Amino acid sequence: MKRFGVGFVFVIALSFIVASLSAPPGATAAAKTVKPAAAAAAKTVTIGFTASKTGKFNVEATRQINGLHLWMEQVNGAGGIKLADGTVIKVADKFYDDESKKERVQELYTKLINTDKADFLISPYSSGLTDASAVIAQQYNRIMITAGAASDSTYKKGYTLVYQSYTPASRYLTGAVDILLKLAPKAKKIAIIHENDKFATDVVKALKIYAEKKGLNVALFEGYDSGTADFAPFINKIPADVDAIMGGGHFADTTTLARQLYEKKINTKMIALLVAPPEPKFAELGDACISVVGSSQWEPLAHFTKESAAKEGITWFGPTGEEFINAYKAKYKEDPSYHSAGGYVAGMILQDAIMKAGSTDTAKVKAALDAMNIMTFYGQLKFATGPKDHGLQLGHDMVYIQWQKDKQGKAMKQVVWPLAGATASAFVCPAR
Amino acid sequence: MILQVYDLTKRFGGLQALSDVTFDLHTGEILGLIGPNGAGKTTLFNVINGVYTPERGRVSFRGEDITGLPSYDVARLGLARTHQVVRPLHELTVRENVMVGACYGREKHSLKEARRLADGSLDKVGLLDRGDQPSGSLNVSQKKRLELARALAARPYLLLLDEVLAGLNPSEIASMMDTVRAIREDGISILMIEHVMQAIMSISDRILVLDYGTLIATGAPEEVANNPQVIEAYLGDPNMTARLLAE
Amino acid sequence: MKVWQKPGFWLPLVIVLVWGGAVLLIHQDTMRESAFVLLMAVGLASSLNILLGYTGYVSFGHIVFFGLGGYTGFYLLSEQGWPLFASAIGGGLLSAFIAGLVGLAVLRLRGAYFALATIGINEAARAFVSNFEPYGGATGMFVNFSAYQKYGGPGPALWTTFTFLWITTMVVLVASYLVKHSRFGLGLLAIREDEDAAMVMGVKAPKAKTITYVISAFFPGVIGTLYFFKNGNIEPGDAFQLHMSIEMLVMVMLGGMGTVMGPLVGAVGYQWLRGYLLTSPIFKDLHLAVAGAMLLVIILFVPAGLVGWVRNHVQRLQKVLE
Amino acid sequence: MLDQLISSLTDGLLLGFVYGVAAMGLTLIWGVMSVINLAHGPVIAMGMFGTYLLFTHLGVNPYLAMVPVAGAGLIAGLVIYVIAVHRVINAPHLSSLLATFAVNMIIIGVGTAVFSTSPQNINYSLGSVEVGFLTFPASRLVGAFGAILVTACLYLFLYFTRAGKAIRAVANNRMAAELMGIPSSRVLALSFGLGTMMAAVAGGLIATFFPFTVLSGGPYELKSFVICVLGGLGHPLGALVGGLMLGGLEGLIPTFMPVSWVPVVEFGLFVLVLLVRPSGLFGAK
Repeated sequence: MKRFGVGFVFVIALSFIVASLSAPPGATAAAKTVKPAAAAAAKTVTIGFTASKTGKFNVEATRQINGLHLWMEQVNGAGGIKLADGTVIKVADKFYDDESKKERVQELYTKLINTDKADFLISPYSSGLTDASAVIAQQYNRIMITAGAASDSTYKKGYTLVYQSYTPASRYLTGAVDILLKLAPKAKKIAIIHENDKFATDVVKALKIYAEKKGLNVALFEGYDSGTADFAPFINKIPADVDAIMGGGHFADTTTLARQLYEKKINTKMIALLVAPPEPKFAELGDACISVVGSSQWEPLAHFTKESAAKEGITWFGPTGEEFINAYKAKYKEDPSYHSAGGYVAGMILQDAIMKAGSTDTAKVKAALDAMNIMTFYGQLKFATGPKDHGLQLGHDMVYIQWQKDKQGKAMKQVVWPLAGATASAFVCPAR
Repeated sequence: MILQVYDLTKRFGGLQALSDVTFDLHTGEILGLIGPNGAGKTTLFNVINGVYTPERGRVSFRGEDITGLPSYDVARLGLARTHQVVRPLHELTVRENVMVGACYGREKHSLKEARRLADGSLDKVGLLDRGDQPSGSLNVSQKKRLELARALAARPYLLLLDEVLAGLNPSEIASMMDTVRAIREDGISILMIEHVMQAIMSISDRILVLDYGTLIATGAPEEVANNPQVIEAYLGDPNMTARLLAE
Repeated sequence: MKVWQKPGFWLPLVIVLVWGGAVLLIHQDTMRESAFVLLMAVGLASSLNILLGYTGYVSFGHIVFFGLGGYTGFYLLSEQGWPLFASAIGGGLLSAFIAGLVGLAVLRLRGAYFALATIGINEAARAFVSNFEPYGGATGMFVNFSAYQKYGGPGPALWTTFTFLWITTMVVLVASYLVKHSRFGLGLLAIREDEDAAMVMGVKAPKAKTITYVISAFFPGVIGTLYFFKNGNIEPGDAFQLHMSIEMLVMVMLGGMGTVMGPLVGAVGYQWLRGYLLTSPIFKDLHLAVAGAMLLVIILFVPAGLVGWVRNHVQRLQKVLE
Repeated sequence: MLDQLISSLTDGLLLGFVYGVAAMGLTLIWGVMSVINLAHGPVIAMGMFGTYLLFTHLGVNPYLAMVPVAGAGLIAGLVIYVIAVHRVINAPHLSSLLATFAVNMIIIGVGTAVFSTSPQNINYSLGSVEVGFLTFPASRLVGAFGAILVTACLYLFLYFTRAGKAIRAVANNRMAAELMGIPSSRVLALSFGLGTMMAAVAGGLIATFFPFTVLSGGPYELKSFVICVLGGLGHPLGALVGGLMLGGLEGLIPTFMPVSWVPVVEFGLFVLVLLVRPSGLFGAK
């Protein structure tokens, strides 16, 4: 009896060990490896990331991955990254579906590093997921370029290997205050309604400080849960004489907020919202989208050229905006959004750093990233290197768009800020 | 005097379940409690052992006021009971059922001690060979015995028996009666509710009769059987009346 | 027979001992990560089982203790600079304390009412923490990366965390066994079968239930701290996920409620199944539906769970599988 | 301040009617068979998607779409009852809770595979209504009317039809009803179907004014619990009162504190009422 028990223990224990070896819970076979065309002397680096193929970030994440894949295709198509010592580096990727869930992200990044031996990492979409993956990258000493992750807080945790390609959240809506004061110099009061997540909170905290510094009174400052569908309680709290309403969060909730503001016939001079307005899909709101201002990491209409780079004395790198847009359209049959550009740029950042480092060694590439200061079709790229905010994007700036009606009465977005790159001038909300 | 009940009153909403019930139970006595259905007999048990709190009145057990005490405290003072509708702890074995009684009863035994005691009381009710069976698998008569064994294992001073004979066949009734007598021999006082008239009349030292929550008669079995008020109370129930008159 | 002479006591313990020990010896990161997830599931399910399996009280919001404990431990660790071990115990104690307070009130409710109340408590706690500034409000808290240096850098820190979790899981299993096979546990089983009858037999149900609630809340608090330390941050949305509560219930039911082995088998089985379904090309999109269908089949046809079923059908294993 | 209070309260109360309908389904099922239907949320979501599909693909007016959605809800309820609930109707609560939760997982799983978890929206606007300084979407007003209509129908059904009376009899005392020759299994199945139907209709109504995903039923299920407890578990009409109370609270609280405190108060109150008056604030028992 006893011997039987002991044997039993070991059989079961063994099977558990095997279980934890062979079937890590939640591992997805959705992984796909894009093998580069075989080249004799080529060395291949693996870039690992997760993508929200399902879940709430599905739309934005897909664009980001499209951008990244376009970059890979171009790099490998051009024969790889050629280093000074003659080595040719090809890139391959390895990715899993994170279902927009944080617990999966951490599991999968650990797997990417340990099992799939990823050399470099790209972040998932959204600040929340990136935050989760950045810990892992740093824990295992891997460089991670973040895309679609604007929240400042990720870069204030003492990480040394995480680099941001987006303009940080703290500079997301401050320009909207400038626009407001330009349009309506007498503006006094603004209301801020924001999603209660890392990204939007970081945005509005900085926004509030900036607005108050500019002499505005923040009459309402409230956060809503990520899944909120009913904004009436918030809208009802907006004082009647408010000059601007700012805030929002991600695409779905911000669109709903814009719609309900319209349905409630809120009168104000300006509505500036996060993330959603630059998306082409925002036009589906119809009249509710008109006059809404949004900030964008990049707009096809915005102009960064080799000439402008030369004028500022910064090195130009990569394709021009037109080349990128045309290549993207050819491959995916749709217009690129700023999320697409973000994915592409994340790849470019790696490419430039590897070239300058002349190696794929983590420490050397890190040094190259720390020293980076380049101009691309997406704008300037330069990272903070201090211990308090290492990796934070310093070079890149936002552009602001506004939905306006063209001559046929069709809604279309125009770049309105900075004035240098503007395609139309901003206007004050029509009374509605 | 082991149990004194004074002026006990219990209402459920508009229903007067017990009104001013007063009686004593002497040490070593078997006191029978009869009455038509719905007379409040089980309610009286529930008030005595703390399942319900009375609106008015007092219960004292071995000189201690136990009115309104929760049922587990009452049990620990040495007052055990069985249920009219048997309530075995289905998933536990017969022995474990009885061990609960021993562990949490008056003497608060350890598990090991309780196991020994449990076998003793199972032996007393004739269930020893079923100790390892799940209690849910017993038949009604065995379940009744199990209830009894569980109550006994608590080593109570006073035992409240709620219709332990109901649903048993004549030979089972006879052997259960023997068991009850044997319990009394061990010095345990008994208050028992019973509908099997012949049995209760023969085993009880005294009888209480409850009708609509009021105590209408107290006394020796013969006295009670001939009490006109009692006969009248049972008239609504011709069957009962017949049996009572046949006494 | 003393406790340490019983195979039923040793079986779960040795399994986890050998398993965790092997992971430590092999020292492979991926293996540690999956073992972490599995051990955490075992620990949580076993803690829940102490309440659910022994008293029959269905706590649908048991994750609240994981969340509150995790938050408190995390706060002690990152804001107050406590060491990991002390923080984890602190988190556990807070969970236990809250359970004591809440239990005194809520455990008066029976059956579905109790289940509903636990859901309400979880939602209220989540909403409260979202508004509680010391705990970082809606955006939560994070560990500054330098905190890992205390444990010799991130790598060793993660191994330390794993070791704590491993030990905690074994403690939960021991606690689960000891509770079940004690006089106290017998009282709990009596409450599970028939609370009123148990009270009539002298079982102090309110006190016993509250103590059990406290015990079963302590461990999730400890585990929560370890988990969120490993993650590096904590947010209300992650800490109070109702679906994790229900997954815990499913694991207990799958393995067999009221047994010591059940939650262990159930947790590993459930996580393995989930992993399998997620990787299977056919069920990838339907994993939730397939898991639901399996749960339904178990509830309808094998309510005793795997371990319960084996115990009932194979006499020889009754002494081994507790 | 007062303007804000009034407009906030109006919005809340209008929504409260719809909450009431969702809760009514839950409370009906509880009242008749003491089962807490954890598949309630996904059914609400299915109601949303049913209305959405009929509107987007067949161009059916969303309010008209409510009729086939209700029918489908009834059938779905019957099916769920027969497959998942009937066997565990007399088992401990854990069994029925988990059985209905399993159904929840199945519906959400299939729903996610088919519709993904991306948000959807019924693009059908009735414009806004302006009364004095109040402005609110007309769809909310129509939703409230719809809710009242549904409640009235349920009331008429329960009190004036044979089947309805049978349901009330079984709710009151199943054993006695069986002795009187009422086929209790059929009545139980019908009640479950009706409860599910209410959920589907509530989902349809909600979909006309809010965007939704496959997972959107969850919050309304939780709200339904709160409402049922406020109004008394098992009292269909109490659910409407409870719904109005909850809607009112949701309108009232934000006037005095940040909106994010609403759930704290809501669920705190829920637990409190459960403890103090488990039969609900207006419970008859």
